[in-house]
Amino acid sequence: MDFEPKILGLLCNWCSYTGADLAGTARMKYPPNVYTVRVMCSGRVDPGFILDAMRAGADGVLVCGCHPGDCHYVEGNYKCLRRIPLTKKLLEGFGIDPRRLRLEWVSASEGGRFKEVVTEFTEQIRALGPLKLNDWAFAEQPLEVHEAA
Amino acid sequence: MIKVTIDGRDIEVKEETTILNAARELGIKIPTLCYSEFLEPYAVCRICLCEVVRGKRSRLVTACNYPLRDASVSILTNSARVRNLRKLNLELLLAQAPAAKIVQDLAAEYGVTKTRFPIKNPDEKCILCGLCVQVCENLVGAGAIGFSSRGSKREVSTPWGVEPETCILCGACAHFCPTGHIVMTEEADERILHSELTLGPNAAISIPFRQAIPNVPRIDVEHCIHFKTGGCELCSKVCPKDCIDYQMKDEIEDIDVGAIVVATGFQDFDPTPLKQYGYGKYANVLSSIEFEQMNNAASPTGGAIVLENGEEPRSVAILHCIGSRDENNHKYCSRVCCMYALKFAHLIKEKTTAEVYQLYIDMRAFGKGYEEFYHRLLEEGVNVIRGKGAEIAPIGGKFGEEGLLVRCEDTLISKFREIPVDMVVLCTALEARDDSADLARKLNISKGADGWFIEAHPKLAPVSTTTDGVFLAGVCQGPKDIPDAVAQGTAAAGQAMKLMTVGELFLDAAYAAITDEICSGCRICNGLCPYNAISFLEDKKVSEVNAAMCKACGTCAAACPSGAITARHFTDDQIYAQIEAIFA
Amino acid sequence: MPKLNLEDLDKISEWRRRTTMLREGAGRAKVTVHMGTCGIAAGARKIMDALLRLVEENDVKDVILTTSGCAGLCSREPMATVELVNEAPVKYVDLTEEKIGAIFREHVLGGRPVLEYALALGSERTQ
Amino acid sequence: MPYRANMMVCAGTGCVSNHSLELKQALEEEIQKRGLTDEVQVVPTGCNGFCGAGPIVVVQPDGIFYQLLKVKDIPYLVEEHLLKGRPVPRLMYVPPEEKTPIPKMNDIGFFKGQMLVALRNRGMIDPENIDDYIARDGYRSLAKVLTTMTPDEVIGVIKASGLRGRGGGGFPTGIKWESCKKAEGDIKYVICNADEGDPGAFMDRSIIEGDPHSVLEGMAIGAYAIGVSQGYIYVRIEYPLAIQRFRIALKQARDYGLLGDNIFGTGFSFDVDIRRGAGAFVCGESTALMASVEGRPGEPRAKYIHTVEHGLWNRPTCLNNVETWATVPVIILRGVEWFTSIGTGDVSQNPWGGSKGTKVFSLAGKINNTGLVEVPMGITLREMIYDVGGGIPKGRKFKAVQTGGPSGGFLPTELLDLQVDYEQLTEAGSMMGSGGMVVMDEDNCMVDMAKYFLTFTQDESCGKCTPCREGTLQMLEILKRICEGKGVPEDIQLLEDLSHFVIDASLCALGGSAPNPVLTSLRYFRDEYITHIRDKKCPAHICRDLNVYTIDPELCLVKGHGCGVCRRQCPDSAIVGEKNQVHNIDQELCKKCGVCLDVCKFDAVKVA
Repeated sequence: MDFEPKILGLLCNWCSYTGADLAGTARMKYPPNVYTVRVMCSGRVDPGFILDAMRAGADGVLVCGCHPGDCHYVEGNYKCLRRIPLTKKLLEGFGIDPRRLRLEWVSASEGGRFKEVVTEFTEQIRALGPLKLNDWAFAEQPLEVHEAA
Repeated sequence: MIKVTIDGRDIEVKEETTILNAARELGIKIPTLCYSEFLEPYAVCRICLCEVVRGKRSRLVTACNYPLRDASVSILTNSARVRNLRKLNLELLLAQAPAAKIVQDLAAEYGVTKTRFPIKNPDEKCILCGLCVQVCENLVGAGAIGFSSRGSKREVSTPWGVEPETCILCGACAHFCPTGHIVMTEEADERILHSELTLGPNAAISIPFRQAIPNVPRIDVEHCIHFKTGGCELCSKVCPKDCIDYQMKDEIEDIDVGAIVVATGFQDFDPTPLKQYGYGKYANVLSSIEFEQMNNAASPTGGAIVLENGEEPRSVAILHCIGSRDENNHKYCSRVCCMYALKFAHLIKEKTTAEVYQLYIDMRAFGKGYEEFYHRLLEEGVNVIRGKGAEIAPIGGKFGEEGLLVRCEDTLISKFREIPVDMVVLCTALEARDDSADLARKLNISKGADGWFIEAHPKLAPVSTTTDGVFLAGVCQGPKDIPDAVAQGTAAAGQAMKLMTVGELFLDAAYAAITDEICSGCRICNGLCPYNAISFLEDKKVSEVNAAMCKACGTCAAACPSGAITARHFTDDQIYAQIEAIFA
Repeated sequence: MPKLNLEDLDKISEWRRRTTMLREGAGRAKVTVHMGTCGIAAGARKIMDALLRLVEENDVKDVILTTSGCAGLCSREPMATVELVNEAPVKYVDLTEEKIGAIFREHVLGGRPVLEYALALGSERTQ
Repeated sequence: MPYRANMMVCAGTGCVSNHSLELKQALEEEIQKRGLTDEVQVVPTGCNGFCGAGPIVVVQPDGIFYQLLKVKDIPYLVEEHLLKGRPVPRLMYVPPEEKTPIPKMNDIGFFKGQMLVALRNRGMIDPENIDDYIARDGYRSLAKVLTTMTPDEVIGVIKASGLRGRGGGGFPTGIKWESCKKAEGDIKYVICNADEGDPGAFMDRSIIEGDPHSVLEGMAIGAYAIGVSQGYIYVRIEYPLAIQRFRIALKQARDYGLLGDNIFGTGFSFDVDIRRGAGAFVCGESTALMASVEGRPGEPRAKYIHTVEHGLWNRPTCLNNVETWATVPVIILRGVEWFTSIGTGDVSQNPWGGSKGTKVFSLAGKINNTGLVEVPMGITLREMIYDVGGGIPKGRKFKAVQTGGPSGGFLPTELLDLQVDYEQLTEAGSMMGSGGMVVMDEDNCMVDMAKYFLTFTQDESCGKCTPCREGTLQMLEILKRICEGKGVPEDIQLLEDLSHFVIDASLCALGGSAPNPVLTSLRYFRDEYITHIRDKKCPAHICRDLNVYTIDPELCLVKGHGCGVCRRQCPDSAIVGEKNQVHNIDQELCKKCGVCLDVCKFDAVKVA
């Protein structure tokens, strides 16, 4: 059967969550692979969430926040902007393809944009194939070789 | 005080009062030509000469500037000797300035009708009284005109007779000139420029327009002479309550408030970029706001609808949706144009006999009584054409006469039409103000792609914003007409009152908290909080969150290395539980 | 020049007294050296120089030295007339520098005519 | 080596323009050539006053006066006079209608009648050498005032002396100083009015050129009396030599500490600055002068508030004429009794009661001895004109004399025995004025003279007030019409009305006195106006348009044989006639230029 990736979506309550809601109320079609969790602000996203999700079986994690300058808490998205690249470096350390983690800015009125991001990210994860972190015996498994991003 | 007698009547006056003023108190009128109460007496026309008799010696002095100092002096303002002097003086003046009406009148008063002296220039009016030079030099302070050459060749002129740069066209010289020798000529053309109609007088000090709040005059610093030359101050001289203070400046005040209602409104769309409509290029193409101003009773045209050459239009075309419902400009519908366009049609029908053409896409008469108004207009003979105005072109080419050609497609009869009209009114779109982006950032509210501010929730909280205490009212939240704007205004006020009447602020349940035992005092979270809600307790060497200021964004919780901060309603465990559930 | 005080004023006026007296034509005595053509030939110039030196040496302010034409007695040249104020002029003849020195001291300064050198008393009168 | 003789070369403007400086150079060269440089000094002096006889050299101590010298006379003069001691009669002054020259300066009538007070150092000192001035008691009165007298005592002396303004107004100087001293204000000014706008007046000029220190000393004394530390002298730009001499005098006075701070160590400081007038006659009037000094256009203002209270920059200011200031030191030095012994009237009770001291007049017009004359007040016009002035040239008959410059009036022959002082001149309709005195003889036309003076004042009117600007203009138009033969009888009454109107209504003294020439000429020479208007004739043949030129046929034919000289010379070819025929003049074409009268050798041309 075709591989259906499971993606965790961490959406900030004021912009991306509202944007996603708009996409829904506007009846936009997009793949259901992203399971969303609402946080008050993209700054709330703790790298731990991302790692735990992958351990729990997520094939990809999508973090969305307000456009810089629009954040309801003024600077939350800037903190997220700093943490995500660090987390990507961490994933690399574990041998996980950093492209499985993606940060996007989606404002409250950009329903359409949310739809495109989710569609595109799903295809990208599908191409990368399942992560199946639990099957790894960490010691023996060779590090996953990944082409240039 | 000293006692003097004037023409036999006694009077007591202050020292140094001039004879002219003393006589005026007695109601005795002494003729003057070169005197003005606003200026230092120049005493050159000598028409106010009177006899001052002390004992048997009599002396002739000018009443306008002779200071009365010693008492027991009798003054004759109309003795035979004085009258003869004035007669000869006037005869000389008639020869010098035959066309000066004030001299002719005064001369007639003294029975002098013609002059025995040769007249140099029959239409000369200037009597060289120097009032204009003095007012320009001392009162206005510009010093643009003065006396040149000497003796009988003396004349008032600008330096070297060329146009002076210091002249500020205040017209004071023309105002003070007693003989009308100096007149202000209006060189501007007679056309009525619709784009420059203003609702109030454009004097340096005026009430901007009738309904201005506060309804008091204010000084236009650009045009007021005082701010240019330090002179004039005529307005403070005539103000009975002496309330003019030239030192007043705009002040910025910081006021602490509990709530903010944002009602910053809109600006109208500038149709100039839409070259096809010829706004700013052809005469008589007006924007809706210009047409509105022209109709106002306080406008220079007094409310009359006139073309640029001042005549009444015979036909007017009103084009809807200029800049609205337009892919290249604003996709949204500005909601109010249809109804005010119909109002315009009604005004034109009422005030003039012109034909009216409404070019619309959809007639959105959505409000209570709006549809009935629309039908009434149809009965009044308004021609409605379903088709957006495509282009305006000058008639000149075709019918050789003035006027404009409106090209459009009448989709109901699917025909392409060209309608010759005298005037075109463009119903321009409502758009967000240029500075709304800055305001949004300042107030921490968000702005949609269409530029209007975003309400907390379109249905559940239309007047409040995502920031507590900041509310929205009026068009700044989206195009709406006056009834809706008033309703929203009242709602926003209600919301604000709610905060104030309760007196306490209900904190959201969600805010962060630090457990002292786990906190290692690393102070990473201190600088993190955008609201400075986290402070460090020196004594206990731990950080602490001020619940009232915390907005519960959770950024600090994510950053705390030891997990000492729990974001109450979004604790880590809750989120982990959701993740586990998703991937279980 | 330093600032003047009162004494300086008098000093200057005293020092210039000589020039102004000369200009006003006033003076206690007047010595006229006759310098006609023959007079000059006979050495009147030397007499005049001598007189000028004498005036300077004695710092005399009120004596007027002047010249005049030939007095007519060519044989007794060089000649000079000394005329004190309101006194008859005395004409001296065959003058030499020594003689004029004596005359100057005796007559001009002392007021006593030196008769042995004199030709005559009271010849023509000049104001 | 002391000098035995001084050649006093006159270096006043009059003589300088007659090349007296070249004369001085020639003298110095000749004296050098003759080896007399140690014996004879050449000294440039101020104006001697006898400008008619310039250039002048006076040989001192002999007091011999040489006149009308030319550079070519110098070698002969030096050899004869200096070397041989023989004065040169050929170069001496010869009184008119006489033959014998007068060698001594003091014997010449022009100088004999004079009494020098303001001009005391005239011809005696080198104006550019302060020592000369000091030698003749210069700055002695300043010293006396500063060290022995209080300001009030000084004012007391000036008041008692009866000195009155020499500028023309004749206001008692003592009272002016006193009221200026009393006026409040800690900064006050004294001004010397050297504008001297009157045409034909040059006494102020020769005082400044000849004896600048006398003015400075006078101003210093006045400043001490009133309590002033800053003075100005307002000299007209047309007197460059006077300005230059005054600058030199200022520098020397400052160097000697006679001007500037702490004079004579008495703590009194006073200095003077020069301001140059730009050539407007109206700036001679005090308030106009002060406006000009302040840099504003020279326009007078009403004098209801006197300048002694609010003058220059609205501060108390005492303005006096050059001659007034120059007279002050002499009064201080020689005392009140001496000064009141000169002149007329009695000033012990009332300072207006008389005219004391001397006055400098500039004698010009139809007079033999043209020049500057300082005479005691009270001298009669006859003595002035005939004794001092040397009578009328070419034996013409005296007709009138005009005193007080353009604002003065004409005095006819009947008033020749009038004493010259403030009261009597004003009573006669004229005024003292600056001291200009223009003598007219039978060849002058009074209407033309009135027109001449009115043209001046009309042109010089500042034009500020209507009566003076328009009044004088219309009066001039009327006089022009009369002189063109278009006068009408009513003109005389209109002229009189206008004159009284301009005098009464004008703002300042210029307008207040401009009509005087017209009024006095109407008063004393009304008949000439009538002949001009009724008979269209000008007795003195001055008014060209009224002259009618005719040719006496008999003279032209018999004597001249119709020579035709006049026909050829006539610029408008208005004379017709052939050789050996009587010529006559076409009255239509004749422009009445008078050339024919001049060229006809046979006096055939007659003017009526």
